[in-house]
Amino acid sequence: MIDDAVLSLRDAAVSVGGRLLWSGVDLSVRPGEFVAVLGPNGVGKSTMIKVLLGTLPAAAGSVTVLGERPGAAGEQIGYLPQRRNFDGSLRIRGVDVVRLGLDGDRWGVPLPFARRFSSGRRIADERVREVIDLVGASAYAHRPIGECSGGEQQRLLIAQALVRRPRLLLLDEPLDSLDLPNQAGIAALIHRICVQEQVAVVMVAHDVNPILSYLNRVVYIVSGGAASGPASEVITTETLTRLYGTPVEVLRAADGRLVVVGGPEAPALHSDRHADHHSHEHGDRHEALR
Amino acid sequence: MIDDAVLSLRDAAVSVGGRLLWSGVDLSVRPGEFVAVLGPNGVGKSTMIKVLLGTLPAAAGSVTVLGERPGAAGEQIGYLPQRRNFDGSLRIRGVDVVRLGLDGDRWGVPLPFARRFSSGRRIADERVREVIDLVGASAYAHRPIGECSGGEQQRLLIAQALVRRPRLLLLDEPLDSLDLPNQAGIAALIHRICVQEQVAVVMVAHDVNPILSYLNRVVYIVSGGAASGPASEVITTETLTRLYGTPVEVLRAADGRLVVVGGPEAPALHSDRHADHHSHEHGDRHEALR
Amino acid sequence: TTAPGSASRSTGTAKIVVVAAENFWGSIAAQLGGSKVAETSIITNPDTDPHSYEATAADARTIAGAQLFIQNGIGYDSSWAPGLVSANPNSSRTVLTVGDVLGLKDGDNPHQWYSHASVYKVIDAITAEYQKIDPADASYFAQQKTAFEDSALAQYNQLETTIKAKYAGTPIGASESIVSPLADSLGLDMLTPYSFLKDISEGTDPTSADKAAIDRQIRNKQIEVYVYNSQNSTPDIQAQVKLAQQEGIPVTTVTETLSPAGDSFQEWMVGQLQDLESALAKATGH
Amino acid sequence: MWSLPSMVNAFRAGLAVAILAGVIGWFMVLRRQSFAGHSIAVTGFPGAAAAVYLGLSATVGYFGFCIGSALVIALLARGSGTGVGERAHSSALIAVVQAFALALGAVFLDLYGGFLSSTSAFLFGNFLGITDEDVLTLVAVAVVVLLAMAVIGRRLLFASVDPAVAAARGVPVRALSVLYLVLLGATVAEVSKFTGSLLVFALLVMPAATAQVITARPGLSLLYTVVIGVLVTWFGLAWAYFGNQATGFTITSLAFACYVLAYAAKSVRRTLRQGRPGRLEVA
Amino acid sequence: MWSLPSMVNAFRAGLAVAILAGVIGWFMVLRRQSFAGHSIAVTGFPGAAAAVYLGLSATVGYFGFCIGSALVIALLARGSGTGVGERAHSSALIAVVQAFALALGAVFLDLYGGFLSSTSAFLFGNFLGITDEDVLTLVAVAVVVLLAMAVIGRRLLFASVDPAVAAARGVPVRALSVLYLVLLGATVAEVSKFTGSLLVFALLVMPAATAQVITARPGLSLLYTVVIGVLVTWFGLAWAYFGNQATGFTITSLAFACYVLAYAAKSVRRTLRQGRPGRLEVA
Ligand SMILES: Nc1ncnc2c1ncn2[C@@H]1O[C@H](COP(=O)(O)OP(=O)(O)OP(=O)(O)O)[C@@H](O)[C@H]1O
Ligand SMILES: Nc1ncnc2c1ncn2[C@@H]1O[C@H](COP(=O)(O)OP(=O)(O)OP(=O)(O)O)[C@@H](O)[C@H]1O
Ligand SMILES: [Mg+2]
Ligand SMILES: [Mg+2]
Ligand SMILES: [Zn+2]
Repeated sequence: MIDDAVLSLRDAAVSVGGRLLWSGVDLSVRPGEFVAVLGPNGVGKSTMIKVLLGTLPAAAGSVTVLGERPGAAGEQIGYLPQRRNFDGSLRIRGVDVVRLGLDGDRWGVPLPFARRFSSGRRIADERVREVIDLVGASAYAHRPIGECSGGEQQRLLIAQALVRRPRLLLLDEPLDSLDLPNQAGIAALIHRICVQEQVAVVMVAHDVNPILSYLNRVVYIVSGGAASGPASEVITTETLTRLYGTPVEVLRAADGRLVVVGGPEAPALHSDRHADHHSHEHGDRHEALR
Repeated sequence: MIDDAVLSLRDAAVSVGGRLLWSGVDLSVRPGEFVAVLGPNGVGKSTMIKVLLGTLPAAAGSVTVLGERPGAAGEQIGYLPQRRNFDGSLRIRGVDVVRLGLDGDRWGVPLPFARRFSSGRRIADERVREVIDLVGASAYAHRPIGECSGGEQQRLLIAQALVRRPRLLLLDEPLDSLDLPNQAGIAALIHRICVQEQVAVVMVAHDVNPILSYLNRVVYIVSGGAASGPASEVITTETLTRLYGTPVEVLRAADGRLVVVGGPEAPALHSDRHADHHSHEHGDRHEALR
Repeated sequence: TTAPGSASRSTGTAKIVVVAAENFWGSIAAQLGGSKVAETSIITNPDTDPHSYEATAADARTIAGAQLFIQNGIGYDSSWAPGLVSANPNSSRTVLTVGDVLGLKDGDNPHQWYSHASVYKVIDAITAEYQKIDPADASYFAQQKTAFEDSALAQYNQLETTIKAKYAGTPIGASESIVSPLADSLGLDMLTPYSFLKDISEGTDPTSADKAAIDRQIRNKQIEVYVYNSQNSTPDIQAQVKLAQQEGIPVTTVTETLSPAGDSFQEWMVGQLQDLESALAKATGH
Repeated sequence: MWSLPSMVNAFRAGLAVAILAGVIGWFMVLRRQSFAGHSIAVTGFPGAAAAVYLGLSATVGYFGFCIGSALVIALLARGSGTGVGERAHSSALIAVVQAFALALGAVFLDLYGGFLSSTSAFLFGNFLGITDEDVLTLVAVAVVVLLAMAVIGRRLLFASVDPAVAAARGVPVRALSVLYLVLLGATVAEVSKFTGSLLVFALLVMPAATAQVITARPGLSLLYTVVIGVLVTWFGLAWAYFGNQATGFTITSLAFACYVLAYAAKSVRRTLRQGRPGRLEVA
Repeated sequence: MWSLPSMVNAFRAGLAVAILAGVIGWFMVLRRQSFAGHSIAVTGFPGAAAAVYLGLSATVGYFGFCIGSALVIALLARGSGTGVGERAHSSALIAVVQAFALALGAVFLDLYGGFLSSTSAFLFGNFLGITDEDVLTLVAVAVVVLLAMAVIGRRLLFASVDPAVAAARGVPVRALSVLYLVLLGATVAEVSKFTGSLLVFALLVMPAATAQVITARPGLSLLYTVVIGVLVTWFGLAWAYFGNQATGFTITSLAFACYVLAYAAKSVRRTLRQGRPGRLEVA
């Protein structure tokens, strides 16, 4: 199981700006698995993705991604950063951004009009068009990306993450800014890719409902450490309420799907995970969860 | 009813980059009302907020905000833009950003150490501290805002929108990037302010669940026009499915609250609202919804 | 287009096409060549700063067709003149560089047309070049040289001698290094620190100590006359001029290039030397 | 040192210059408009040349072109206020304006025929040739600009940090941006008469950049900026006097040293806090 | 015109310069590094002064300082690659480096002396004094730089547009940024020998800015950049020849005219499309 793992963390820890965010985290994800990373704001979810990408070193423990050290197999990873925003003056089209996801790491130059002469170019163009269609972004893919709405940009960026047919998808809140049907549609699309092409998916999310029926496993990060378990065990009213420290309900829809709903008025706001206002420079309380 | 309306649109239309986004929209919101703006990506929700703020002119119709033309009563409006992101190198603290929300539109200079000498300054400091506490951001409010996580920034920005005790709140996807308990907590907080201080709230949202129990009215924008109705009438499986053009279910939780869930695999992605890929320069199809 | 003069080069009656980068050398070259030479100068406008000249295509054309090209060198016109020469190769062109004639290099004082001795060396060099290019007229050029030195420059020579005789050792102040060769020729005692003269001439920031020293020299009337380049008067210089006038020190000017532009070399020099002489006379009272 | 009237005036002017440049520069750094500031400073050069060519005083040219290019940059630059980054993205536009202004300057220089060495005053200024009247003019300009900044300070800060929200709140983001650049232009025009265009830029950017490295508190870092600016200018003048160096070099070097020190101290602190695997703090 | 060897060489060199500056400048504008480019161009000046002072050739100084300041800016600038805007925010750092380099330059100038004529060469270059060997050197440098750009082009584009994702994909964002600035430094050093530091900057920024206004398609706009650059340079040279103007002025003016035209055309198109209330298209 460890041998064919797409990624594995063992006793891993990470610190940012001198603060230890979490430590002692063990995790291994196999091909075709769909894993959600949950946890409160600022707990280190995005930081975990950065550790997996190798853009931030782990402070302790061992991390292996696609059989190598993090960062070594980048071309087989599709990555969607959180809250990326292109400003209005960037003169590059959505389709170019997606295209860069396909071959932006190749040497050479993109030549204009090359598709007339090269069949490889035509195939690549075909793939870009296909994936833009998949996320439903064809209508605005030829506009400068800075002129697209938040959700439109997000869909183009998802296309960029998918275009290369990666073996591992690291998605940081990919459904943010998407409308309801698109949340469902993109979630289903990612699940289909996950199953059909045996891609491992690690998705940071706050709203798990759109992906709930597809989840194999849930990693829950709290201040200090992380817990992981099968979706069916973690996604229960009891476990979630305990983990979030505030009432969370898990309901069942007409067709049998589960729905997670936050408590009516969560007291979480005041029992903040930070012990006090002034100690934050010196590191957070470390409560191992395992 | 029109006289005491906080904002009213009459037969309003808007176009961006030569494209007509929507037209013939009528809407009026009273003090203490909590209104959600729903609709697919790129349909013009953020644009509607900008029209209400007066940063974009309406192409047709009349718009009144707080009894004046849009933009004239800005100091009584709390505004939260969509997907704002401060970059890591901005050397200003979260607390300063919130503070600017309180008195940033005043003439004069912020003096260091002034609070030692001025009671007005102490009261202002008190208010800033209080609202930062309310959104649970005290732990990181004194860090440079660029070094905060996405959700942390979002909470500080909500505090900024609230700090002035505005009469109208225009919030563009405020719950984006927030964790589940905080979504519930912030939604409840905004509702409490809405009811207690008779503030009108207009909130753009994709995920309505956290605010569902607080909503008085829903405005649904589709390509071309907009429909509005009481929450209890719009938030039904039938209406939402018709509006989104894809299966959407409305369930009831154990405590009686409603929950909206997207269809299992929405076909919306392919039946995109844009008629074809090349006509987008010339304006969208106009389907009046009223 | 045909370069001027190139068609008539072979015929015996043809004039030698001479081009000078600056008109002070050009004026001398024209008078030395007389009727056998057609002279053109590139920098002729008194309002043009030769230190920062940007050459035009017309200049390139002019230099391309020259048989003799005279440039100052010593870093004075090196940013454009040598480039135009090498970019327009011409095997029948001779280049005379004043710096080479005088054995000076970049960083030395380039304003050698203010030095009496240097002017004479350049006259020799130009005549020698003429005689090499047109050996048939060698005796004509020798005559021209004698005539120029003895009659055209007579008043210039005489003023140099009188001033030297009367005022040698008189302490003077100046605005920039253009005055140094003149002071050396006339035996005047230049009190202004050379570092300051050089800073102003080259457009760099003079030091506070230099400025303080000059201030002191003027206030204490250590200098008898103040000489400045009227084409290059920075605020520093203007302040010094004002101060000198306040202190009753006679002030006289020199210019970088022929001024007015139509003057000959000797008319220009004589005018400046006469001004200087009367300033010295006023200052010393004899 | 005090026996020399020009040194006394240099210290007086240095105080005014440091405060003025510090306040204006602090916003310049915060707004990431260093390039705009630099371009405005540089366009003073064609301005002076043009004015002299047209028979006007060089001061008119300085002010005219500095303020004019500030207006052009402010009005043409995109970014109706949707993000802090936006402004920086008009960098191509600024570059275009600057390149053209300089080409124009060369033409005017050619037409007028001012000597480049007199424009050296433009580059290096004349900190030691400041008369009593100069000090008075400088103080007058400084008072006007600082008063204007005192009036718009807070709104400008809001507009700089958070333009979208500031605009919604009724702060005239665009007008403030124009006004700020005009004040920047006036400052540069007045200050560079004494400091030259090289040193004015150093005084605008270095103390502010240093202060913003040291602290993220707006009021405090503005205060640090002014203090650093004054100290650096005064010590630089003293060094120039006793060490017989050009003021441009001494002041810039001191300011640069401050910046490097602050930057290095912060980097070291960061690296130490980063926590190597062996010495994790789990407090 | 062709009978004058220096005009022939000017046209040859103009072609190489326009292509080289166009390609490098296109990325400079896309990456919003105009300020960095400008600073690098400007530091060639102290470089040449220092080299001559130390008894080396000015060319060594040009290349040394241009590439050196490129390295300093690339290595110190923050923005480990989290956003396009980020890079622009090192503007304070760039400003600091530039101001200090210029102060240093003034010192070297002072130490060496006798350098003023080279200052004007540095500002205005000598487009009409290009020899056959100069053309050869230029072409050699152009070929090397363009080959390097051809190799890294696509990765650099990725790293410029989307640094976070490019870094995740294994594109060495930081190394590319350093390499690019070094290539920019080499280009500036070589090209400004002929064009001067004013014109090189115009050629870097104006054609690229114009092309990026015209189209958002990367390959096409790179092509337009080169075409505009070559046309502007050649027509500018012809204008300079027949109108007897300085090349710096003619080329910059033409390039500026192109930019203004493209910008105006776009603004007009935008305003027309904006649709006034009376004439809404509801297609
Ligand atoms: N500067 C611009 N130029 C041209 N079109 C633009 C510009 N800005 C926005 N648009 C277009 O206007 C439309 C409406 O944008 P808006 O941001 O209002 O959408 P939205 O409803 O808020 O979408 P989302 O749910 O994705 O946030 C989009 O199709 C967008 O592409
Ligand atoms: N450059 C930085 N310097 C100091 N602290 C930082 C920096 N970047 C992030 N942090 C801190 O690291 C912590 C983890 O950030 P991270 O972005 O991983 O949170 P997250 O779990 O993704 O939160 P969210 O749900 O809000 O996105 C946060 O508390 C944040 O303030
Ligand atoms: Mg995150
Ligand atoms: Mg929106
Ligand atoms: Zn001179």
